[in-house]
Amino acid sequence: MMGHWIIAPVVLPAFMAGLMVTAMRNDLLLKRVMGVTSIVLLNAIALALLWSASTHGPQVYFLGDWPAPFGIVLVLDRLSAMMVMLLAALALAVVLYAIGSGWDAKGAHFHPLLQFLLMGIGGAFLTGDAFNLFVFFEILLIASYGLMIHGGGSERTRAGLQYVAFNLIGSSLFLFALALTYSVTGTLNIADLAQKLPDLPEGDAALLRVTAVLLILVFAIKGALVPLQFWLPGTYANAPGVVAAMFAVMTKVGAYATLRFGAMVFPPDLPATGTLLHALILPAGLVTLVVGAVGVLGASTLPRLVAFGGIASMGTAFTAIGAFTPATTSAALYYILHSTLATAAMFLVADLVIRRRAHARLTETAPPIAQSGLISALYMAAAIAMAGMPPLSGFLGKLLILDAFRDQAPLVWSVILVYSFLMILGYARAGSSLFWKPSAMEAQPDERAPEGLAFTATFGLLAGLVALTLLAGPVTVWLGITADSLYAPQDYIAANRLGEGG
Amino acid sequence: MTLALIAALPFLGALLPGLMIRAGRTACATATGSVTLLALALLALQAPAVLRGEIVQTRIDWLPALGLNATFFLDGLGLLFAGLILGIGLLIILYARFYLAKSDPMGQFYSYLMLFQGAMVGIVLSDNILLLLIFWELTSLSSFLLIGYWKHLPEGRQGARMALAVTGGGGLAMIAGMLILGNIAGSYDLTVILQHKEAIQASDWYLPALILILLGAFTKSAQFPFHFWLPHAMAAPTPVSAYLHSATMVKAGLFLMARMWPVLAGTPEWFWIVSTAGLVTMVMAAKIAFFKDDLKALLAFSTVSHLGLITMLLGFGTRAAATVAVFHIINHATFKAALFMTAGIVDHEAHTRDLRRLGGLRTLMPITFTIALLASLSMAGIPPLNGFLSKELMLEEAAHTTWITPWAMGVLATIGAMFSVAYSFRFLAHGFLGPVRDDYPHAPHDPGPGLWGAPAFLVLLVVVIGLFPMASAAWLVDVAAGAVTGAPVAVKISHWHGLEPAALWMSIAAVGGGLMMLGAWAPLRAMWDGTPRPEAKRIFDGIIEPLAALARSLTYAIHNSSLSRAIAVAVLAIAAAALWAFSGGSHAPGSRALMPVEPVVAVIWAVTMAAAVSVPFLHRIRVVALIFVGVVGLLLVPFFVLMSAPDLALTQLSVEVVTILLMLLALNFLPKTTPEESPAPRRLFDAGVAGIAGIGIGWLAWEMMTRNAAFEPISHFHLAQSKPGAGGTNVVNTILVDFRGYDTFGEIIVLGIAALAIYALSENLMRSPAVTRRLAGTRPEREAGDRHPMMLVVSTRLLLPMAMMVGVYIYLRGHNMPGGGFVAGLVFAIAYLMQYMASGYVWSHARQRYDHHVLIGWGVLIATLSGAGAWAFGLPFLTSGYEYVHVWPLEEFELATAAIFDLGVFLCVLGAVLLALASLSRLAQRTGEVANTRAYDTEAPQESR
Amino acid sequence: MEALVAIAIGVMTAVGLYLTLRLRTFPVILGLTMLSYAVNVFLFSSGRLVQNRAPIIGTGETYTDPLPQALVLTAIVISFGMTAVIMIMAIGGFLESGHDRVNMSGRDQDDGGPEAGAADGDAAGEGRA
Amino acid sequence: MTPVLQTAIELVIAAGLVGGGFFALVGSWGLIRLPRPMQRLHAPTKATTIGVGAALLASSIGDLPQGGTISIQEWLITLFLLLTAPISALFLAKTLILRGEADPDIPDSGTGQPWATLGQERPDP
Amino acid sequence: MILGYALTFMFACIALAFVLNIWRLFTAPTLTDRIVTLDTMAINALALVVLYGIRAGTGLYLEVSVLLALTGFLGTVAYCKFLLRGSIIE
Amino acid sequence: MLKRLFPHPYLSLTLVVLWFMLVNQWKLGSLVMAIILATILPLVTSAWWPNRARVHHPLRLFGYTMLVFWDIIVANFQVAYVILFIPRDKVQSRWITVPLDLKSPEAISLLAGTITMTPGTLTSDMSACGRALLIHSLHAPDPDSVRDQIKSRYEARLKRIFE
Ligand code: NA
Ligand code: NA
Repeated sequence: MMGHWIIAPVVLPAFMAGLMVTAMRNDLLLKRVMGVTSIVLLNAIALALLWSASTHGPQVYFLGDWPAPFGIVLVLDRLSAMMVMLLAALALAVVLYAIGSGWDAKGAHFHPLLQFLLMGIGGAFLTGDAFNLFVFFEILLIASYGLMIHGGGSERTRAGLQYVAFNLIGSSLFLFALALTYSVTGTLNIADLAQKLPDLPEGDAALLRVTAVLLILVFAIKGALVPLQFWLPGTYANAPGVVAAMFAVMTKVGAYATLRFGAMVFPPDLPATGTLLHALILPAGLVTLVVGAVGVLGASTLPRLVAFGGIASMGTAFTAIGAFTPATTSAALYYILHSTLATAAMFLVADLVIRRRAHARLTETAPPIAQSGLISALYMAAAIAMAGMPPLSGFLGKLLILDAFRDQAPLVWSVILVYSFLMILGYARAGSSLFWKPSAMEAQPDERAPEGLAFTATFGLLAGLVALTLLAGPVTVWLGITADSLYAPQDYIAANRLGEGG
Repeated sequence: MTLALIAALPFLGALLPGLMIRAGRTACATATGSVTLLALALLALQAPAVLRGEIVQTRIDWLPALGLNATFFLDGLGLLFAGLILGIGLLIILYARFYLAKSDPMGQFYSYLMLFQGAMVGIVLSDNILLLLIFWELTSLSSFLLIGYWKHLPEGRQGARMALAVTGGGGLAMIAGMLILGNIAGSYDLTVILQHKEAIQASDWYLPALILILLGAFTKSAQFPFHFWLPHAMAAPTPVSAYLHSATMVKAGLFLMARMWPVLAGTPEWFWIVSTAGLVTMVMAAKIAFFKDDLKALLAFSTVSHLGLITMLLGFGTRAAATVAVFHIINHATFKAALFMTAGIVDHEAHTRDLRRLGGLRTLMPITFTIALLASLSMAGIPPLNGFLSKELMLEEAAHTTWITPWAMGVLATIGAMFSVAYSFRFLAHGFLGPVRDDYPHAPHDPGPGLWGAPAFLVLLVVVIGLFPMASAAWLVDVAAGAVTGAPVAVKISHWHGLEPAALWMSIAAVGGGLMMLGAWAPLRAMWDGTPRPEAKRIFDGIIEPLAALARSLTYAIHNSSLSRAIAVAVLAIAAAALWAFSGGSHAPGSRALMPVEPVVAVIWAVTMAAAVSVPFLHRIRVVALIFVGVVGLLLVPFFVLMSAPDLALTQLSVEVVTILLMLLALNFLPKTTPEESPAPRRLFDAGVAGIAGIGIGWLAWEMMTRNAAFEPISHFHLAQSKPGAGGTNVVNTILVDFRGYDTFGEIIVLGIAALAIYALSENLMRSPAVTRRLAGTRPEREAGDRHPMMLVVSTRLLLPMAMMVGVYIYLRGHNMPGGGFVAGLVFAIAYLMQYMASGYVWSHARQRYDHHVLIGWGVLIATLSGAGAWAFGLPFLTSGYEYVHVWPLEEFELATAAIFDLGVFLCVLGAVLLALASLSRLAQRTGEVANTRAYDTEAPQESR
Repeated sequence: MEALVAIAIGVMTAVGLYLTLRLRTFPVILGLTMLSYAVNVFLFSSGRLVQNRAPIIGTGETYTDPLPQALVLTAIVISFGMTAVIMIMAIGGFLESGHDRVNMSGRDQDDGGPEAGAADGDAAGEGRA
Repeated sequence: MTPVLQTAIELVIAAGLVGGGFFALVGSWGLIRLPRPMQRLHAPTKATTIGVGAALLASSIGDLPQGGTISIQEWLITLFLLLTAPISALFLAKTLILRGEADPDIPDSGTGQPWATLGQERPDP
Repeated sequence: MILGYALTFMFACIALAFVLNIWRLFTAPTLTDRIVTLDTMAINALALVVLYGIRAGTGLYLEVSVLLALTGFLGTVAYCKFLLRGSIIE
Repeated sequence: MLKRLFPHPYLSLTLVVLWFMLVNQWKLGSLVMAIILATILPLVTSAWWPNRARVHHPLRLFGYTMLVFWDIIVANFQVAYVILFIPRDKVQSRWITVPLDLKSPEAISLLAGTITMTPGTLTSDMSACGRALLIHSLHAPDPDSVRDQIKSRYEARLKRIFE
């Protein structure tokens, strides 16, 4: 049992960030050391949490020693542990890349903001309270605002403004939904909601349905589900590459929350909501997929291409989530693991390219870039992963999803396969014009610092994909159990020990 | 395990060249070749068992949940193909060593080649269709790299992309088809699927599966109408063409059709689709090949044609035809690879592959000519070479197959054979025969044995199989065809079948016709040139480019970076979804007793609404809009007071004040008015969108307020436990610092982050020259002469400590009465702001002893540590304790650890507000103002210290 | 009373959203502020409307629901932080490009390269509505 | 507490409330009625302040009739109002003067120096 | 009894004052007038809070008034400073 | 030492009183707290109040305050009268320049504040040199008498108290 360690993914980065701001504001080296240390520790903790959640089942941390549902609780279950692990792993790559590439020196406060972002995302994964989820959403969002405009620049700032404005509307929606939740049910604890909602009076059903839809749409905004995806391309394309890579896990927060609520609080067998969320998310997921793929094919700059790749991957994830069955959920989880690492890797590769290239436009040639051979190989690998081509995990994820959707084969399969085709086209076009254009061969590339750490980080992410591919068997077995537990949350609810203090 | 090792070896081998290239080109080629040789040897070790009719299997669990496992099996078909792939692969490695120029990165080439080899071996050895799919797509990817190997050639780039698009796309279709098959059979293992012929052919899903799988096969094997990519792939170095586009990859499609033959073939659908595609491809490609001037293009179309032939044979669905197909696969691989290598030699030596610039090479390159002669004759179907044997068998099968009419198939096959003869002889005649020319781009002569060794070996096979088919090839055909048809085969191959068979006469007609066509080359060529025909690349570009352009315009039209569109769409979508959700559930109106409306409250409500509603109408003068928004915010204060929420009133008020200061600070940098930009219809639309949302939210609020919660709200616990459990009578505060202190913990961190982000951005802004330039222009036209009026300064000296005292008071009483660390922090911040406003930032800040960052940092640290302090007692984070303390002579008072947490809140809030506003003030200093050294402007009575 | 509050929430929501649909940063920010008022009152109302029952133990027999008040407090603080951040972004956008349009021009969105930051956007003043 | 005293206090409270209401109203009415901007400045700074002051007095002694004590927090509020109202008024007047909205014919300061608002910015020595 | 009437009277006065204020806010001839009106409204709001307190018979809301009195003028000064100098903190 | 501990003793005293007004109760604990705060806060803020205001006659300051309170009440009736009963076009507003004899910034500010809060007058500006106040009078048929009254009734008293 993990005891106090459950809250470590929140407290550790908060403490480290506080320390950085207080004592080492003007010392980059010290901040780098602290930042890496913190994230390495976070990885160790996440690993221990993952192990504990796998072997001991859901564990609840009663903040302030108040009983649930009256105080706030953190719940460590397989899903939250997995997401925290994913977060920690990604963070390690990102922080190493940021140091290696010098991104962290391009403005003030990169490291504390990154720590706060980790705190926000980790907290969102771990919390067992709906309103607290909002708070941690806001933490991760505001840290992301800071990171998004890191380094400054006119377009980045303007894109950041759009990002903030749109998300503020999302936050408002979240609060509307939470107010409705509390006013209808009188509680905010997720387990309590899961336990009470089946007994909801029939007359409240319609309001609950609205509540459910509003909540899920909030998560859909975070997850860039069409038609709520407009914020993503500009944001991701204009954010510093290393930050965009970190954002790859932010969209997954939306997917995670959708799953947590859609499967556990508003499961398909809940009389009031029934298949409501299924009917909402699945079609939207499919459309998202297409929008993303079309964007990949149509993007005229590399960052936008990658951003649309991110949208497409969220479309895939939401499609799988939207079915709300254990099988599809298991596939969705595998795909989420894959696409987070893949998208992040792609953003890092894009950053490697863009920082070396005279401009980001794909339609025009540019002088050759330093280390082009290595970078093009990385691009190829990341593109294979993003497009869901073999042999990397993207293909396995796609197969898992296709297989899980055999009942809805004609629609889902054709959309997924057509989207894959468009993705292949898009990535191939972009890759060949980035690395193969004849006029790109004329001049000798600039000499550049080797950035060993940055390449290591990128390789690390790709290695993660390879591991995910090779270990697909045990991983899917583990995910299968995780998915099942979402649809049979007795252990989760029991761990909350509801009503023992009332 | 051996099979897995055979499949894995080339992949492992792909790592070698990169390392070995440092040791030299020969070492690199040797290392690569030895890996292939090793795999070939391992395969040979399995051969006896396979030839005995056994099936060798290997199984490694990979993804059992999906039914995707690393399962391999080796039967006759697999043996044939694996042997071809590895054997010809070995020759290609040898050939490439001498073919590639010094400037070509050879390590990269061999790596790609080995990747491809591994993928191909994987395809033919897979016993799991999902695994097969993985290898299948890998061949597309690795061939993409190989075709684009010469990066500087635009044709290579486009050819690679086209090949990837067509074969990769076909592969995607095949995924669906395979999944269907797997679902029908209940397993993705080939050996299982192959036993479910009846179930599969009876299924409703048979036709879709067939079409999808054939899409994969046809695209890979360049069958009509997907034949167009193959010639463009010829931009690749010749070894690639020889390997991929004659011997292996294009045959993957054939392999697949052969592999699935037992379950898919034998139906009318199969017959019509497959044999028609094959027939059309055969004839059409042969005709095109005849007119191609580029040696490799000629060979490429000839390949397409022969693939069509084999496809057609497989399509017939008879065992005999399938057997012939297998035989022709072997023959074609030998002579076509040899021809490609020959073409490569010519190109390598003469520096051109254009038949119009060649001729007369017979005397200059006798060895090459000999190889080319034998291989071409085989391709033309001239006895006794191996091409003749399989062509005869093919014609025989065609003659006995009814396709539309009994004779059509025979006639068309003969025409195809005729073209085949024609282009084969043209290859010889225009390339090697005729007089020696003096205008070759480079003086040609025979290369060393390194280059001609490989094709020579292949031609040797051509001859040997041709002369002794039963001894040299029949055993292989038997075992492979047996695997295809699922029944034992004992093929009889002979050169002479007597005068009866139709094939003899068809053959003679073909050879005669072919020679006549070559004789009539000039007029035929003129006719060909005069005929308009679709150019594959243009058609492909005509599809892909508009598709990409459409994607681009769609994407940029939809994602036009317009925030207002994003919001409008989101609002409408959310409203629609909510309405839809509501309409699907039963709804009972609320039954809660309503609160009566007081006239005074109604009047003030009306005033608030008037202020709110007016903002859209006068928002273009920004200060005025700010005033009206401020009025609404101000009037919320008495609202919260009226509704029993003193803490909220305090917070709303103090936040409102700080917000207005912030907005004014900001407005200083921004334009003071908003131009009218949206046309009236747009404004009306926006109003509609906003109105819909307003109605929806208002109505939800009504529904919410008029009903009671379905279950007892959890706050009953907070009310009951506030005093005894958390030691405070202000329940809102105990919730904030205790019951839900974790929320507050997060909330102050949000504020802290906000300040850090603001600081970071303002730092960046101050570094930008453009910003500095614009800042200088933000000063108003008319300015008051004094910046720091004395009266304000003096009043502030009194008000500052007073306000701080109020802040302390609010902090201290917060646990029991309205107030708390947050409001206290804001009051302190307001006090400081007052000081800044009075005497200016520079003067005031110079007298401050600490940085705002430190306040934030300490706030976060104190809050964190006070929460973590509970760990020392083994209690969870943020567990608080309180104690009533009695110190004589004072009254009893309470000490609560929650107060320490609240101190963290206080510091964080104070630091955050100050840092945020200080960042803005620092920007303002860049407008060119001079820092003041005195507290106020007025001249006369000043003090100093 | 409930009706008045509900209408007020609706009106503030509508006004806020209308302003966020404008094309310049400042009205958008004002709109977000107005929207946050609506949100706060809405969240507050989830505890229902109760007069003279401030949740201070010892000041009466029954109390209004304190939980939504605490939640609103948190929400107010958070939205203040957010407003501050978006404000500085608006300033940054204006100072860097010379205009305070919310939307990006077509040219803007095509530049992701390192030089994009230094671009001067005064010229990019097409009248996009 | 005697009933008479009680009634007297109640009367004082009532007077405070009535007076407070009256002055608050007059202040706001003056804002509308007075024709010139400078004149309108006078209305709130005085009338409204005293109106609130009266209400605060009522509140301060409001508990007395029920046997409570005098609350002095209200005095603090009054004090703050009195301290801050002149500053508001000064700044409002300065704004009117600078923007040319004040009454014209502003006299000379008689010191050889202009009024601070209309003068040139003076760098610190 | 009499207190009740007096209270009602003052409530009515404040409500009316708010109506006059909003009217002035709409029709103000100068920007400065709007600021004056906002200042007045802050003080009227203070009065309203005090009245609610008197009516509810509680001192719980007085801190709100303290804060209003202490900070209300700051808004007015800030608006004026904005018009006078552009930058409110310089 | 004491001077350093209490840079502004009158401010400290005011703060003690203020604290009692805030806590609204008479307890020993409150006094302790009041003294602590009255010590700390002036110290914390002393950097922004570098000089020491000298008050020669604290009792007279109290008397002055009472006088002003009374004047404020009277002023309100006068202003109310003007607003309600004098026809709009008959209101005779005037600018008045008041030359200052006071030197202390605290005293000048107090005078300016007094003027604003009392009969129909409003401090509108100060000369750049700080030696004259610009007063606006709401209804002053005789502006000179207003100036004289300000100088005699308020400035003279303040001069005695502060200088
Ligand atoms: Na506690
Ligand atoms: Na006066």
